Amino acid sequence: MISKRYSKDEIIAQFHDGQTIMTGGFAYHGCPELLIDCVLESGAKHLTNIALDVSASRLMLSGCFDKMIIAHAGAEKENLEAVSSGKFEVEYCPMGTLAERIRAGGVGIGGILVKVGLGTVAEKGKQKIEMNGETYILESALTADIALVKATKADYYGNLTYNGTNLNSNPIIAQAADKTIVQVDEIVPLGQMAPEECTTPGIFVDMILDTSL
Amino acid sequence: MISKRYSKDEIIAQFHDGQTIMTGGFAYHGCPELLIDCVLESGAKHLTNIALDVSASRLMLSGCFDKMIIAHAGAEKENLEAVSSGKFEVEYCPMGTLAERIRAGGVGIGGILVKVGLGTVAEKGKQKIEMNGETYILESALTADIALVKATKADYYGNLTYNGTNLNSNPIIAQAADKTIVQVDEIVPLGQMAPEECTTPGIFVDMILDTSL
Amino acid sequence: MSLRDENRNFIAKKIASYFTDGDVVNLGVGVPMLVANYLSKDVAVQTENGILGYGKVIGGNDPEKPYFNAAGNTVELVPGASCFGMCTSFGMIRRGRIKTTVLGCFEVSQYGDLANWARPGSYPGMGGAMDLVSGISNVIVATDHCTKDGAPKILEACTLPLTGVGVVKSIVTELAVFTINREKGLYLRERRDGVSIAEIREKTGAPFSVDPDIKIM
Amino acid sequence: MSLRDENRNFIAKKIASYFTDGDVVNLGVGVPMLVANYLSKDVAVQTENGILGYGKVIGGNDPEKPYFNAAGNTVELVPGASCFGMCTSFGMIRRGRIKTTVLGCFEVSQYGDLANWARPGSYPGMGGAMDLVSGISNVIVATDHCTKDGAPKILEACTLPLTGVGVVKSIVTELAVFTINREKGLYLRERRDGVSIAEIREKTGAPFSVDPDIKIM
Repeated sequence: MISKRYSKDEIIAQFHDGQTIMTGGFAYHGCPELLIDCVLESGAKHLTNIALDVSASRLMLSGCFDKMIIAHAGAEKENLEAVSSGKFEVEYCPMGTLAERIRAGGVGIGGILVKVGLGTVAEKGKQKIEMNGETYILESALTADIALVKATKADYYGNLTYNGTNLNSNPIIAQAADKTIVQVDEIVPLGQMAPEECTTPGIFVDMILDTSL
Repeated sequence: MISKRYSKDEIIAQFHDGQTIMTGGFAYHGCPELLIDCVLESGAKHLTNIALDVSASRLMLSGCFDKMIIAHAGAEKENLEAVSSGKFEVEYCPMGTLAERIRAGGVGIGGILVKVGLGTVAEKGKQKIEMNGETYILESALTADIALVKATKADYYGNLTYNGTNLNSNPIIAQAADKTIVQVDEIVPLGQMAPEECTTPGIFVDMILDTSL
Repeated sequence: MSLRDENRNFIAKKIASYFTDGDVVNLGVGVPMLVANYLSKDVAVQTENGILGYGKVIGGNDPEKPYFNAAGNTVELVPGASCFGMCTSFGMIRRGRIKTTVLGCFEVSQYGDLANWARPGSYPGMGGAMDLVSGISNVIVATDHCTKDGAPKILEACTLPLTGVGVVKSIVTELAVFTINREKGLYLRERRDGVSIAEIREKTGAPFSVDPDIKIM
Repeated sequence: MSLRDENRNFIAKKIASYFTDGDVVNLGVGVPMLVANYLSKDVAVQTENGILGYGKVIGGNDPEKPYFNAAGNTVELVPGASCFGMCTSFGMIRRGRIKTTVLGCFEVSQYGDLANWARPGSYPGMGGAMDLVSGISNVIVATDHCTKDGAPKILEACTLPLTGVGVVKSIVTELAVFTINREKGLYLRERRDGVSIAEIREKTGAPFSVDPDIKIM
């Protein structure tokens, strides 16, 4: 199996104006901070960010987003002011639905039917579907140009393992983009991860940041 | 956390005429054979079986099914004759779609949109949905009264781990029934499984077959 | 401890008394999170970011213990705890495997409508709240009876954007316990010792029936 | 080895030559499975029941090696292999992360329609075949050129229930290699040494264009 280790400069070169970028992490945990550095250093603008919350707040506050799709902006004053500033568009989605929309994108499903949000603003502008006498909201799948993922360990091929609640959105985001870039605590040679340990199979991963290159 | 270990007799008492029963396993691997024994011993009839294939062929051949929803009947002559016999109804579904319909049932999603099967018999009798200029088949979620699951290890609460391709449909089936019953190779006390090792969180599990009881 | 904090712990302790060993509960941020401090160790706490079975909130950010609750605080896991991603977590929520959630509110209506995620000038997003009230059958609201300005939070109808319609089953405040019937409205079950029904009526923005066998909280 | 088996191995070897290190391929049961024997070790084989990266087929059922392919045979994993459940497996298939699948057929039409799952009197179900042809862009059919009775399997239109419409990109038989354009139909790219174009026309149930630079397989 081929190796997917890349230098920081090679990763910086992936970012361009207008891309949609998914970022893993929740409440600043399991967040790919080194990859966020790469986006900032690339100077890319007019980006769309899809994430569970504003764990990528350094990007948000830098002004490189035109749009965010998130479930929650957290409790910090600075972040709340930013999402209320009108400087970029913010689309809110219930967190469980958002997670499933990202997952659907990653596994090639067009959309899902949910009851979450019926009777609230969350159903605004969305198709309603009747099935077996029940009413559902049709929620479309989400994909992205680039996914930025934080994992605990990767082998050269990009098989990934996560620990604890750092899992959060990382495994689903890892599947949902055309190009998946990961930051890990440890890179090991092929054969040093058990097949069952590979929460994200390496086929979903395109580039691993190797800070030694 | 409470213990969910039960004797074979207590498990046999769960089966009744007319139930829908999901069975894990694929190509006879990862198949809950001891729990299939329990169904046979219960004498329950007019059952519906949902499974990827006919790994539960002992049940099928016993005549206790009125209906099966499967993706494939395998290559064995005896099984092919049974599914062609007309003695029970057989509904075929593409395997990846079937797996996602079971998963959807297990996570409280009403249905999914897929392109798989467009232009084939797989779309027959199903709603077509237009979204963002694309046509999809609407596939409904599947749930069951009882799920029979084979795992490698369980703790007393029912956290489950699987190895290799014995995973197959077991983790999704474990989530999709009102009552989930599991057979494992090893039962360990609470605290002896790492939190990350619990592929199926114990909350989805209702009964663990403990052959020592 | 301030009177407000004392009241909030009183609410949390009251709600904790509802659970028995083997129960699983999801706790929202704020007052609900305090409930964890009063639960028996055999009640499992779920947090929607991916843990079933946490005990004490430790706080801080220990990289050796990568277990956080929805508020981002490090928590201690109990034996039998499991960790999982967001899809599995909200899966067990939507599927109804978790029977009870305790949530805070800005407003709650007499018929169980809940508004707890958006206020004028503060629009942080619904987070997981809509998923929780949609999937979990027993939604308990834990809240100060009135706002800081003394305005009632229990109303005939919510004025703020809704989290869910007719979803709240009971309300526990520092003054009273109500149950809610989606058609019939509020029913006063318990009152705080020394608090009159008249005082509760005065501080509640909606009519309610009173249990003839009303109890002291 | 029988002539039929020799031909099938010839087909498998030919198809194996299409892959370069780093490629990932899904192999169907039957002739396609033979391709595994001729692949470089840096081509990863995926099996839809949940492995990415298997090498040799060992056969049997060794409980210490719980790694099976879609035909239920024990396989040996290569370094870097991963195991996963069916949803992840078909997820990487539908999502297009796997670029190539090699499948058998009962019939294939000049425009790439595939029928490989149901025949009169034999209705085992479509298994994962519909998912594979829907999600994977490069569908190669590996097949005997004709049926055991000598009837063509490559036809103007399929007569059996379809697996997918216009999905096949190329066909490799013991006599010829065709590519398929969904609008223009069959294009003969290669012929077996010693096999004339006239013989191929005779054994093929649909018209085809011939590459002026036709090669020997």
